[in-house]
Parts: sequence; C-alpha cells; structure tokens
Amino acid sequence: MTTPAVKLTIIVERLLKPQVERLLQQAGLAGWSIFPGGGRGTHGIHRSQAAQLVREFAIIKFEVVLRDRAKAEALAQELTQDVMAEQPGLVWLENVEVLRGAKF
Amino acid sequence: MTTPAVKLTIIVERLLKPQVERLLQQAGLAGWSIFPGGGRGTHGIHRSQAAQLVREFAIIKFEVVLRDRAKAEALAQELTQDVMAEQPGLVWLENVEVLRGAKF
Amino acid sequence: MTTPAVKLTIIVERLLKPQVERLLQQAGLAGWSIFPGGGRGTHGIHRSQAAQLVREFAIIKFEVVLRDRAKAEALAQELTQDVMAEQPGLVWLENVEVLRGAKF
Amino acid sequence: MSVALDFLALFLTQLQKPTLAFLLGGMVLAALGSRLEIPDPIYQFIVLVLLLKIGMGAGMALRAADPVALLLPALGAAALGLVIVLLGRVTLCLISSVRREDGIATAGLFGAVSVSTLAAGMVIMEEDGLAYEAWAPALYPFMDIPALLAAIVLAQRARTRSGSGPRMRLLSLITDSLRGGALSALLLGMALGLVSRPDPVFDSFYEPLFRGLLSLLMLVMGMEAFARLAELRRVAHVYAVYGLLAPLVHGALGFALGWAIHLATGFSPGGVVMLAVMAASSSDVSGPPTLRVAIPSANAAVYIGTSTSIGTPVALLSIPLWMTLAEMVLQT
Amino acid sequence: MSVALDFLALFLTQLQKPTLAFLLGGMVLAALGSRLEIPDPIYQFIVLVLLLKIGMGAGMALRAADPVALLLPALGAAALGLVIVLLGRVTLCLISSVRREDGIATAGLFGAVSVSTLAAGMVIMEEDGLAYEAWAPALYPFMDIPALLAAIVLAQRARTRSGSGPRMRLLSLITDSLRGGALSALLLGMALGLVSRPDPVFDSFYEPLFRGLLSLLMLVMGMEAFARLAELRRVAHVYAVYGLLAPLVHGALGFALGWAIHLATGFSPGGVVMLAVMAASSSDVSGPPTLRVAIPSANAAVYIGTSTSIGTPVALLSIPLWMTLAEMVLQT
Amino acid sequence: MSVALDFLALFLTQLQKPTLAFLLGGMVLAALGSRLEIPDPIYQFIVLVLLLKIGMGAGMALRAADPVALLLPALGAAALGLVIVLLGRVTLCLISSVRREDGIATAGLFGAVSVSTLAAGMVIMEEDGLAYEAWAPALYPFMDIPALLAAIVLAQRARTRSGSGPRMRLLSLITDSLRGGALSALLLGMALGLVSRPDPVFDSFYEPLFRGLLSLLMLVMGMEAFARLAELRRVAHVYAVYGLLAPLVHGALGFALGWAIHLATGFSPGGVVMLAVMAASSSDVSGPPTLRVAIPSANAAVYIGTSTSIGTPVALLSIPLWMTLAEMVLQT
Ligand SMILES: Nc1ncnc2c1ncn2[C@@H]1O[C@H](COP(=O)(O)O)[C@@H](O)[C@H]1O
Ligand SMILES: Nc1ncnc2c1ncn2[C@@H]1O[C@H](COP(=O)(O)O)[C@@H](O)[C@H]1O
Ligand SMILES: Nc1ncnc2c1ncn2[C@@H]1O[C@H](COP(=O)(O)O)[C@@H](O)[C@H]1O
Ligand code: NA
Ligand code: NA
Ligand code: NA
Repeated sequence: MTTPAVKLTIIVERLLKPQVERLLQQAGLAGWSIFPGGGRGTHGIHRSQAAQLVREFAIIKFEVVLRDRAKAEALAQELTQDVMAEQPGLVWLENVEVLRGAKF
Repeated sequence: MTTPAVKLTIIVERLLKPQVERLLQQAGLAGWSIFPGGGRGTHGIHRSQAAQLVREFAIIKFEVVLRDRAKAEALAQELTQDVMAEQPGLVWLENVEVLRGAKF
Repeated sequence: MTTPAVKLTIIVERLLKPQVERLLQQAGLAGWSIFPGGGRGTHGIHRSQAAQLVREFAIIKFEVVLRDRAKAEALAQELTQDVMAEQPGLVWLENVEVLRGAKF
Repeated sequence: MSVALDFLALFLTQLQKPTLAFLLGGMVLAALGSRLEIPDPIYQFIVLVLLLKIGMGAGMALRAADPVALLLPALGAAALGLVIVLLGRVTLCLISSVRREDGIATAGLFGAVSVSTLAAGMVIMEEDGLAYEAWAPALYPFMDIPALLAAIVLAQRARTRSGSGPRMRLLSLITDSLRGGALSALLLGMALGLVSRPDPVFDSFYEPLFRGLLSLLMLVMGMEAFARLAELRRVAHVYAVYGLLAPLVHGALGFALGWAIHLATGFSPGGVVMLAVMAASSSDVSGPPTLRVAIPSANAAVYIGTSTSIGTPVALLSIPLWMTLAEMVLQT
Repeated sequence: MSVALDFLALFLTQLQKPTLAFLLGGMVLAALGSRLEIPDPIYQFIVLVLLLKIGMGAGMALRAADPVALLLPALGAAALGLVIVLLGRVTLCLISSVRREDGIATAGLFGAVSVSTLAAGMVIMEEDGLAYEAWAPALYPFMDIPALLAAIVLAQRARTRSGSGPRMRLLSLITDSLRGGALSALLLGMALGLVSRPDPVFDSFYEPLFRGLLSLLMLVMGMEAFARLAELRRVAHVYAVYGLLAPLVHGALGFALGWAIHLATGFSPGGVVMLAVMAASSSDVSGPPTLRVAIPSANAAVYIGTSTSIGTPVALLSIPLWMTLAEMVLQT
Repeated sequence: MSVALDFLALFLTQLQKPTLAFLLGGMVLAALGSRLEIPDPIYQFIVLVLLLKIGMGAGMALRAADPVALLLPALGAAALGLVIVLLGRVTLCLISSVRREDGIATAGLFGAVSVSTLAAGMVIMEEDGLAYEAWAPALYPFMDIPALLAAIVLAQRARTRSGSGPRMRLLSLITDSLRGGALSALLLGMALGLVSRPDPVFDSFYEPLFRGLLSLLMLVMGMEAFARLAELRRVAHVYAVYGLLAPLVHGALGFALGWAIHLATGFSPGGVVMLAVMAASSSDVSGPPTLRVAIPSANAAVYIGTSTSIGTPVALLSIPLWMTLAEMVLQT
C-alpha cells in the first residue's frame, strides 16, 4: 500500500527561495511544500511571527518528498555545497512511506 | 523511556480541513497539529505568506502522532482514496518515538 | 556524505517558549527552528491562523536537529517531566541524516 | 464620428482613475519580476472591510428603500446570472477542445459577481459623482447565487440524468456557500445595516478606509492576474477569447436590462451601470471554492485562470465604458 | 412602574449601538457555522492600537490632572479588584462541585479587567455624550493587578501554609505580568502620553481608528464566545450561573462605590459608569496567561471559558445598563 | 554662548516629538524585557503604505516640477552616496581589527538610505511647518543605489583585480535590487503619482495613515535596535564608534552640500534638511539583502547590527539637529 520514499528538508532564508526552487525544478521534481518559520543558529535570531526587519532574512522550510534516494542525496549535496555555501541554513533527509506513490 | 509511534502527515488545501478533521475525530484520535504553508505541485502554485486570492485554496499540513500503525495506515488509505480523491495534496507516514506515550 | 542524527520535535504553547529555549541553550545546542501552528488535543482547540484571543496560548513547534542521541533523550525527558509537566504539548524523536554534519 | 471620438476621449480620461492605475501597476510589477508581496492576513483584512462596508451601506439604505422599487432590479440581477451561465454553457460547449465540465464551471464564475470589481465600480462612480441607489450593491447575492447554482445544476445534469437526488444537495450547497467567509461578511454587514445603527462607525472607519484598501486590493488583483497567466497558457486558447469578450457581452446585457428597468421604474443611471458592472464581473474570491466542491471533476486551473487573469482585469477596465455609455445614452 | 418602563426603553435603544451589534453579529455568525475568520495578526494589531490609544489618552489627561482627585478612584479600583476576588472565592468554594483552584482562578479573572470591554465602554459613552474624566481609563491597572495577585496569593495559600517564600515570587509575578504584551502596550501608551506630546498622531490615527477597530474586535469576541461555549458545556453548570450573575453584581458594586466617590469628590457620572464597566468586565486577553503560569493546577478551560463565553458578553451587554442607571440616578 | 543654549533648548523640545518618543519607547520596552511584538504582516503593511505614500507624493510633485531644479539635488544625492561609501571604506579599513569586506559592506549601508528615517524626517518637518520641495523624497533612489553599487564594486575589486567581468554582473545587481519589495513599492508609487491622478486615494488614505503607521514602525525600530545590540556586542568596538559618529558626519556633509545648492538654486531649507537626513540615515530594510547577495563573504551580523542598533537610532535622533541647524543658519 505505501511506497518507501525519502523526505528532503531544507531550511534557508527567503533570500535563497528562488535558487532552491530553480534547483528543484531542474531536477524534475513533481512538487514541494514550504513552511514559514524562524529559529536560532550561528547567524543569530530569525523571528518567526514578530516583525523581521528584512523580509528576505526570514526562515522558510522546504519539505520535498521524492522516491529517488540518489536524486535526493545529489540535491542535498548541491544545496549545501553551492546554493547555501556561505549562507545560513541546513539540510537533512528522512525515510518516509508515501501513499499515491505514482505521484512522485 | 520512548514509545514507538507513527506520524501521519497530510498536506491538503484548507477546503478539506473540515473533512480531514471529521475523519480524525471519528477515528478517536487524541489530538493533531496543523501548520500553514504553501507549495508547488501538479495543481500549480499555492502561496504561503503572500496574498492567496482564495482562502480555501491555501495549503495546510496536518501532523498526527499515534501509536496504532494499522489505524494510521487505514486513515491514510481512506484519505487518499475518498477525501482527497480528485483533490491536490499528499499523505505520508514516518516512524517516530514519542514521550508521554500514555497520551496517544 | 550524510551523518546520522536525531530530530527532536517539541510542540508547546508560546507561553513555554522562553523556558524551552533556555533549556536548549543550556544544553549547548547550536541551533533550532520554530514553526507556528495550531491543533487540537485534550486541552481543546488552538487556532493556527485565525485570531487566538490569548497570544501566549498559540501553538509553536520546535524542530531541533542534533547528533548526540543521548542528549536528545535527556532533553526530551526533562521537557516532558519538568517544563511541560502540567502543560499542553508533546515531544517526539526521529532519526534523520544531516548534511554539513560538522555544524551540529 | 464625433460621438465616437467623444466616447474615446471620455474613456481614456477614465482610465487614469487611481483604482485602475493600481491594477495596471500590479500587473506591471509582476511582469517586471518584482518581489513585492502583500501579506495574506492584510489581503484578508482588506476583503473583510470592503465586504462589511458594502454590506452595511446597502443594509442602511434598505431600511429606507421602497420594497417595490427593489423587486425589478433583484429579479433582473437573478435573470442575468442565469442567462449568462446558460449562454456560456452553450457557447463554450460548441467548441470541441472544451471539456463540458470545464466550460460549465467557467460560465458559472462569469455569471457570479466579483467583490473587487463591485467595490471598484462603487469607488469610480463616486469619484465621478455618478449617483446610484444606495441599496444597489445588495443586488450582489441575487446575481451571484443563482449563477453558481445554475452551473452546479448543469454539471450535475450532465453527469447523471436522475433529477430527484441533486435537489436535496442543492439546499446544502446554498447554505454552505452562504457560510463561506466572503458571503457571510457581506450578509453580516447587510444585517448590521438593517437592524442596528452603525452610522458612526461606518462614517468614521469603513467609509474613509474603503478607497484606500481597494487600491491595495487592486494591486493584489493585478499581480495575481499576471501570475496566473502562465498557468492559463497551458490550456485551450478559447478560454482566453472567452475571458476577453464575455465581460463585454455580459456587461452589455446588464446595461441593456438596466436601461429597460430605468425606463420602466426610473432606476438611476448609476444603478444601471452597477448592474452592468456586476454582470461583466467574474467571481474570483468566493465563487471558486463553491465550484471546486460541487464540480470536482472540472479543472480549477482553467476556470480560475480565465476569471482571475483575463475576466477580472477586463471587467475592471470596462467600468469606465459603462459609465461613458450611461453618460451618453441616459443623459445623466 | 413608569420608571421601570422608561428604564427598559432606554436600555433597548442602547442595545442597538453598533459596538454591541457587532458582538451579537459575531455570535450569530459562529452559531450559523460561518467560516469567516479574522486573521491573527490583524487581531493583534487591533488590540495593540486600542491599548496604545487608551494608554495615550489617559496619559495625556494625567498631565493635567489633579493628583488628589485621582487618589480615591484609584484606591476604589484596587479595593474593587480585591473584593471581587474574595467574594468569588467564598461564593464559588461554597459549592461542592467546584475545585478550589478552579474557583480561585475564575474569581481572579472576574476581578481583573477586560481591554475589549473597557474600550467598548469608552466608545459607547462617547457616542452618547456621557463625559468621563479623560484619565479614568488609567484606573485599569489599579483594578487588574491587585485582582490577579489576590487570586495567586489565595491559590498559594491554599496549597502551602508557609507564608515567607511566596512573597518573593510575587514580585517576579508582577514584573512578569507587566511584561506581557497587553499591559506593556497600555503602560507604553500612558508613558508616551505623559512625557511626550503625541497629540498630532493621536488625533490623526489612534483616535479615528479606535471605533472601527473596536467593531472588528467585537466580531472576534462574539465568535470566540460562541466557540468556547462547547468547551464550557463539559464543566460544572455553576460556572455558567457565575458567569451570568457575577458581571451584574460586580458592576453594581463598582457603580455603588463610584457613586460614593461621586458624592464625596464630584467624580463624574461617566467616571462612575467606567468604574462599573471595569468591575463588571472579566479579563480575556491579558489575565489568562498570568494565571496559567501562577496557578498551573487550575483547569484553564474552566476559567477562560467562563470569562470568554459568558462573562465578557454579559459585561459588554451590561454597559448600557450602567449608563441608563447613571442617567436616572445621577441626573447627568 | 547664548546661541549654544538656544540650540540646546530647541533641540530638547524637538526630542519630545511623538515620532522619536515611539522610537525611545520601543527601546525601553525591549530593555525591560517586554514580550510585546508587532506581527510581521503588520510590519510589512506599514512599510508598504509608507513607501507607496512617499513615492506617490514625490511622483505627484514631479509632474509639476522644473526638471532643471531637480538636477543639482539629484547629482548631489548621488555624490553623497558615493562619497560616504568611499569615506567609510578608507576610515574603517585603517583599523586593523576590521575585516576589509565587513568594512566595505558597513560603509555601503551607511551610504544608502533608510525608509523609516526618511519617513520620520518628513513627519517631523511637517509637524514643525518646515516646508520642503514635495519632490525631495524622490532623491532617495539617487543616493541609495549609487552607495550600494559603490560598496559592491569596491568589494569585488578587493577580491579580484580583473575589471571586465563584474561590470556585467553590476547591471543584473541593479535590476535585482530594483525588484526588491521596498524599491519596487517606492518606484510604483512614483509612477502612479506621475502618470495617474491618485489624489483622492492619496488624500483619503495614504496621507492620513502616514503619521500613525510611522509611529508603529518607530516602535519596531526601537525594539529591534535594542535586540540587535546583543549580537553587536560580540564584534569589534570600532563599529559602535562608527555607528555613533557616522550619521552625524554624513548628515553634516549632506547639510553642507544642501546649503551650497540652497545658495546656488534656492533649494528650500526643508530640502537641505531632507538631504542631511538621507545622508545621515543608514539602510536597514532594503539594503541588507542586496549586500548579502553581492558580498557574501562579509559578516552580516556586523553591518546589519551597526546600522540597525546604532546607526538608525542616531540618525533618527539627529533629525531635530538638522532642523535646528537649518533654523539658525538658513533663516527660515
Ligand atoms: N540544529 C538545528 N536544528 C534545527 N534548525 C536549525 C539548527 N541549526 C540551525 N537551524 C535553523 O537554521 C537557521 C540558520 O542557522 P545558522 O546558519 O546556524 O544561523 C536557524 O535560524 C534555524 O532556523
Ligand atoms: N513531492 C512533494 N513533496 C512535498 N510536498 C508536495 C509534493 N507534491 C505536492 N506537494 C504539496 O501538495 C500540494 C498539492 O500538490 P499537487 O496536488 O501536486 O498540486 C502542493 O502545493 C505542495 O504543497
Ligand atoms: N497526537 C497528536 N499528534 C500531533 N499533535 C498533537 C497530538 N496531540 C496533541 N497535539 C498538539 O499538542 C497540542 C496540545 O495538546 P493537548 O495537551 O493534548 O491539548 C495540541 O493543540 C496539538 O497541537
Ligand atoms: Na458576472
Ligand atoms: Na472585573
Ligand atoms: Na545614508
């Protein structure tokens, strides 16, 4: 019934949204989701609901479910090495089981 | 200390919120969480923070943690086959370990 | 390429945000993310996007990725037993694989 | 000849109206790739305030209105909603590349009414001093609901030929659509205007903010119209043609019917224009979810794209047309 | 007899006030299952602007006020807060179905003050031309803080009989409650009114928006009151009775005390009404988090439900009562 | 001596202005640990309305303005932007503890212009009846863009000594920065003011809300200034000194240049002050993302912290300084 798949999670600043989306699109992905948030890290505080003076520095989280593990790893690699090289953010992978597996 | 459990994630448009909630309630679930977001898929773009003309078409994500794996699978099945049949969205399952296992 | 790690998810009311953050900071964590949301549980409904009369009772979700499994379990234990003792919310752990493992 | 020139000159002056300028500004921004965004909660606040204001204004006017004077325009509005949907169904389904359910849903949206277009019509008329019956905006639901229901019934008929079942579900569809945020705000406003005395808060808040919030809404509509064009490009070109022509045809129908009522009962020239504006408009905020639930097999990208990307901008830009027409024909 | 009829007639006219109509409208919408929602950021903006406006107005008035005239009302407000909590504790804990801590927390909320009720009182009085000392809204914290502290002390006493430790924590509770969003906005407004000259921005922005934003807040309060009823239904019925009667009893206490101050110092009839409105009101925005932290063992659904679902609507609807009373008794 | 005293007295009166009081209030709140928060969508709405208003006002004025009168101030603004960046680069890079790229980026932000400071300048001047050319706010992009570009070119030069490649990327940086939300809103406003007739909506909405929304923005800026201080504390102290002195030096440069233009062309005293205010200000909303993309190796915490925590508050508080100076020197 369920199909094994991998979930790629990407936390970046809105600044990088266009680049991340371009990369996902080029990889031929069917879809992805975006959730606004905030956080704390080595680059200081990012507010999640209160006024964040610079809109482009707000945190967003991509969640991308895909079936091809190798592609997920390649994307993760490219993101951390190129797109997010000197930028705040992080990337991780998780194993999940999807329904309607044909969609992915 | 921790109890194995399963997390059911459901991404749908707000339009289906009442139906999904009814289903979860009928299944006797103790609780669930909802996170607003956006995304891209075969049904085009759903904005996450910018004006989304039709409120009912905004994306929300349900996260439901429960201990009964079979129930989670049955819910996932019913959601994808009935509630979300011709509608945008997706459903996946993940293994997690909860604390305060008695709550679930 | 990827490093195994654990993701600690904490769902609490905003009321407890300072306490949770203090705990995470004391544990020497490098960073964490926060996502606003809502939900339903034994303490009733928490709205996610509509007006929530008391701001402090809105739901937020912490996602904390760390490499030290034992520390994650200790944090989870302390959270559920002390910080969230009589309060709404839940905590769970998940296995993930991070990139740029050196960050954590 | 000179009449045509006069008409053109009048029309061009009208296009400089700030309301329409904000719409065009939004389109240009999106076309140039600007990252400007209106936050969703602000957008919702704007729509809420506009709807409460429209409803309250109409409700307050209804208190003093003569019920008989209301009858004909209300019937006319309902008839327009029905006729536009039937017309659209027939026209669109003549074309082979159009899936029947997509055609019906599109016709339904164009029969229904757009809040933003209605509000823009009110502001532009007020700026020009073209008076209308203050209760005229209350015609909105009389045109909107019949149009959506007609589309739903047509779609159900197309699927099954059994006539008994659907009638029951129809009532639940009506109540469900009335429970939607937009229509409940409008009806709440009307009820408040009718039974309470909201004049002080209306005059100090809703009325002064109306024009400004509308300008921001126009910005959103303009940006959205451009953004949805890309999605629309993938579907049959006939929708683009329909989206361009339908508002003009429907507006003309509305104007003609309004004119008839004008001759019969002295319905004001402003009221005639308002009927034309409502008829020309296509629903973009409240109609789509109703159709998505009721006609799930129709492709939402088609009907929403046609309405938001083409129908609404054309309807907005045609507002000065009906006003110019009224000025020349009805001797205001 | 004729006095009673006069009273009823006056009272019914008052109920048509737009402020209260929006409250009832919100309830009706929720009861009918409308999906209308006010976005949370808008709600927060509304509360912020109302609090800054109330604070600034009071602060500007305090600049010119006679400190001696302030003394008695401030003491009266504090006394009211304390008495209401003690009264509630005694009354509620007489009933066997009431858990002691739930009763104390509920009494604490009803002793504290509601921003929305206070703002509604100000707008309704202004609409009716009932003047009050412009610094009167500054009485808010004088009633609010003692009431919450009294509840917390009572709850701590109930748990332990050691009297030394808690006193320390009390100070930190006060500072923590002053740091909450609502009270800091109010105090910031007062400080700005006192030490700067905010008149231009007050007159051009805060004052004109006050009434309109309040109308939207009333909508939220109405919808929320209905929504929380379901949760309240699960708990002891005695809370429903308390929620219905307490605002009237407390308001009467406030009115009586205000009347005494009126006789003693010439405190205005509007000031008397404002004291009654504050006393009748129960905190729904700023009080609950303070109590949740300080009395974690109390069931929040009980005290918040009682206050939001019953206490606040009754307090809001009783505003015209105190005004009618003032008109008949104090010969304004 | 008496001149100095007069100056001080005038300056102190100015500090009571509500705009600055809100700024200080925000700082005090944050310092006291208040949990008050302005929701992000509200903040974005405020910035959007301010920018549209500034742009529209300037655009409407440009319609009637003499192009020749514009030329010198525009050139002056651009020159100021460039000179401030060069000066900052030289000054900051003299100090050994300063990383070259951090110094350049910081100088870039201080050469660029802050929306909030500009808006505050406009409101404070209007409150004082100090008139300026209505098109003067249109100088913003003339100072802002050259400053940011200068910083980017300096940084690129510092990295590579090849001069051909960067020139291409420069154009794309300009268009990208114009596409940012803030600059597009300003330019949209200017375009609307130039080509349409937005007067009715300007007078009924944008103008009346300007002052009030600015007061809330000042609150945000104050809270943010305090919050970022903690992050700034970790970096070299020289930035604190630069943040304190640069606005005063830059403002004086702007004032001097404006004075020269005043003598040459009759540029109004208000215009001179506006040039000083823009020069004194440092970008905190629109500049940072441009620099982050273009100079990724610079430490954002340094330049943003210096600008937001110190530069902007000092620039805001120096507004009355330039006005007092203008009053004493330019005999308004
Ligand atoms: N260990 C972590 N777990 C979860 N989120 C993190 C973690 N570290 C950083 N983040 C997120 O990534 C953003 C940027 O992190 P940094 O680059 O460390 O400043 C933070 O604001 C958080 O939202
Ligand atoms: N592969 C995916 N990974 C994560 N989210 C997805 C994915 N595909 C679709 N979604 C989400 O589901 C929504 C509807 O998808 P669709 O039905 O493909 O348009 C999108 O707007 C996304 O928010
Ligand atoms: N089983 C669950 N799965 C996911 N989220 C939950 C679950 N139970 C509770 N929650 C979240 O935790 C909050 C508090 O739960 P409770 O303490 O049960 O009222 C709820 O509002 C939900 O957001
Ligand atoms: Na129509
Ligand atoms: Na009270
Ligand atoms: Na500058």
